[in-house]
Amino acid sequence: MSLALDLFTIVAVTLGAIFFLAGTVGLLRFPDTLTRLHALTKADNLGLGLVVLGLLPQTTAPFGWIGLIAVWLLALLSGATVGQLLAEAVRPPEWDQTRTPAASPDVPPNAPEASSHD
Amino acid sequence: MSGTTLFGLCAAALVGLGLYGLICQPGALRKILAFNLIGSGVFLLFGVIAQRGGGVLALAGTGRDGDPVPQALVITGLVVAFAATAIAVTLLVRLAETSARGTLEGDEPPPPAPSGERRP
Amino acid sequence: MHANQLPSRSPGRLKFTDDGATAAAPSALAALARGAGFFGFWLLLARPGTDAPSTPDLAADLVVGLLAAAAATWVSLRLLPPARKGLHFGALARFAVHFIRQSMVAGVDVARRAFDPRLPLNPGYLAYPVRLAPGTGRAAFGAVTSLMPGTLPVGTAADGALIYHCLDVDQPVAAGLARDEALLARVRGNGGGCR
Amino acid sequence: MTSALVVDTALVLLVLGLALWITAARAAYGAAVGFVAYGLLLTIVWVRLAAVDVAMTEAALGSGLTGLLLLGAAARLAPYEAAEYQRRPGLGLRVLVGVLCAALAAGLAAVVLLLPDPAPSQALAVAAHLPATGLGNPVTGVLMAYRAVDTLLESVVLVPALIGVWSLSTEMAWGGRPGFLTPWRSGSALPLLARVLPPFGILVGIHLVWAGADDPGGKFQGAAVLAAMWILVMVAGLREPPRVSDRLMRFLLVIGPLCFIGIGAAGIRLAGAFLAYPEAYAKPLILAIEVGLTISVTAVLGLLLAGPPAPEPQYQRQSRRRS
Repeated sequence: MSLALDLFTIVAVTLGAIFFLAGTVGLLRFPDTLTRLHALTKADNLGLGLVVLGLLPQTTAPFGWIGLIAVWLLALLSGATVGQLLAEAVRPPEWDQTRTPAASPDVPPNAPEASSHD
Repeated sequence: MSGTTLFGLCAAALVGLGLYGLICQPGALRKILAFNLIGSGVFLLFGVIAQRGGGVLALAGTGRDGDPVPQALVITGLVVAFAATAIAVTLLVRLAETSARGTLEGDEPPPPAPSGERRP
Repeated sequence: MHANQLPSRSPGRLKFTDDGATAAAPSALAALARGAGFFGFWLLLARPGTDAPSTPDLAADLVVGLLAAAAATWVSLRLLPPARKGLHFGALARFAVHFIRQSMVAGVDVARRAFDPRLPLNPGYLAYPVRLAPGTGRAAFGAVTSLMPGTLPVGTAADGALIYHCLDVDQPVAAGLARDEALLARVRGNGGGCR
Repeated sequence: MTSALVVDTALVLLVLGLALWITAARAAYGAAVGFVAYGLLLTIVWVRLAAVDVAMTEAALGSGLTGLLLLGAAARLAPYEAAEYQRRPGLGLRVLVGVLCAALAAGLAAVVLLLPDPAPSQALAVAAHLPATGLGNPVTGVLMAYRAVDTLLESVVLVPALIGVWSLSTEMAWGGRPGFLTPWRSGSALPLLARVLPPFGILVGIHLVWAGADDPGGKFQGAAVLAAMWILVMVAGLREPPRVSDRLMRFLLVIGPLCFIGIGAAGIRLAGAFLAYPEAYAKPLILAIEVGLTISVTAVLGLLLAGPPAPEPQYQRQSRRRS
């Protein structure tokens, strides 16, 4: 049982590290700041989530579990905030002046009612 | 060579590097940054000495490592360094607002005042 | 220019700037729930009893924890007044499942594009006329969607629509956003997504 | 070469690389960003040096608050920066200064290498007297008992520092609100963080102060975390900084030093010396001072970052322009 849990930890943490690597590769390869922010926020979210998931069997329930999950949630919140702040800082300024541009969404505004089921 | 000695050499290099920046960088904000580099190098030297001094404790068998006296001095030093940096930065911002320049040299007429807009 | 205005500079007492939750008086129930949660977080940090064997130490730990939780609750109630309608926990659970699943999709999607030697990106912008009222709900929507596959909010247009930067504009981005919005609106106790 | 030494070498190379970047970067803004990363790396160095208390202070104050201060200043001073770069000293002078600074660094390195081997230390003396204070963390013991005069003067000197910052305001701005922390121009992302995070920050800060008696942590670390939460709320535009003429805030600014001086003076009568604690009450008295100092240091750190009072009309004009 403990061997299986250790194996689970190794697999999950390795997978998480791979996603961190993917985020870094995206940071280096993607063409501009906004696409790089995509790479960092998404890949790091999943990477940290997998590392936390992998570490869960190694800590004592319930304090250790809640603590690890709290770390993940706080990192998510700050990552999402900082990502948006950076995006707002580098966005093209013409968005502030124009009204909704022609590239309107392909669903009507009342779509939330239409597609409310998961 | 032990890791502690390595950090000591790093601290020496930081002091040298910071001093170079303090002398050669023309911008006053860069001088403040360089001064903080010197400070961190000196703090690190204290840390190295604290780590070496902790050897006595390990010999006496108390288990803790690190001499708390230099460590406590570094903590007070960090707080005072922050306060000094805050004063220096405020002085500099006021200088820039009133004389429209960011250096301490005053021997030429100030350039036309740019708009005081912050960078987003 | 932005939907959210900066705080009013009234000289007297400071006021909240959250346009959504101004009138909601902090109900005692919400305060108790939050206080219990913060006290739990304190227990998580302090782990009283693990290295303080004597009873007076443990009691002092708990008293300080209660005081800290009270301070945190007070600040929390002032910064984030409880919504008039409570959260729907069933909807919250469904939203959590959706969020975790989409987080995985988002991470795999980005990793696939980053590792692909051809670098398949088709970035572009999209304006999404968000129906959640400005304030905490819309901010939460922005935060959540910044972690969803292929979307990153970059600001608010003049007419209040959220502007998204998309990794691949050929994906059904707006449909995904609409689904996120509907789920989030249910968590906040609104069936249709409007306040 | 052990694996620990490999890690330490990599760490030192990273630190030196960032220090080079801070010195050589063309724009001050980039250098300030580098300084934040540099502070975080130094935090790891402090952990490697078995100084967890210092590591926490470095992360919160040295990297976080100082970084915020420098980033804000770099953004404000950016318009003046282009002309500065032309005023660098000539190549010959730079080489000369470089050689002299390298000589200084080499001298310090020699000092490090030639340090006496059974290092002189007062660690044993601290360990012997720590039980008398009732504390478990020797660093807190040194700060509050062994070298309490240092700590007292340090907490007192923060107040003149703040007065120094305030005194840089203009005559007509006096009594107004500090003007450095103008709210971020957008309204969406930052306020959410500033509404959700502070309660957790308060719990962490109070925990650091409370646990600092026996474990790594203490009033300066805790106060830095609390001040960071306050600053976050101010930067997000949820609260304005208080007016510098606010009497309650002024009282909070000095309550810590007053507490310290009062209890220290009582020590003359009760324990025979200034800043000496009667043995039976050492721990509760130290805790009372810590609480007072935490409040004062939090207020001072937050207000140092908030800057001198700005004239009110200008503040309003700016906020209207940015909204």
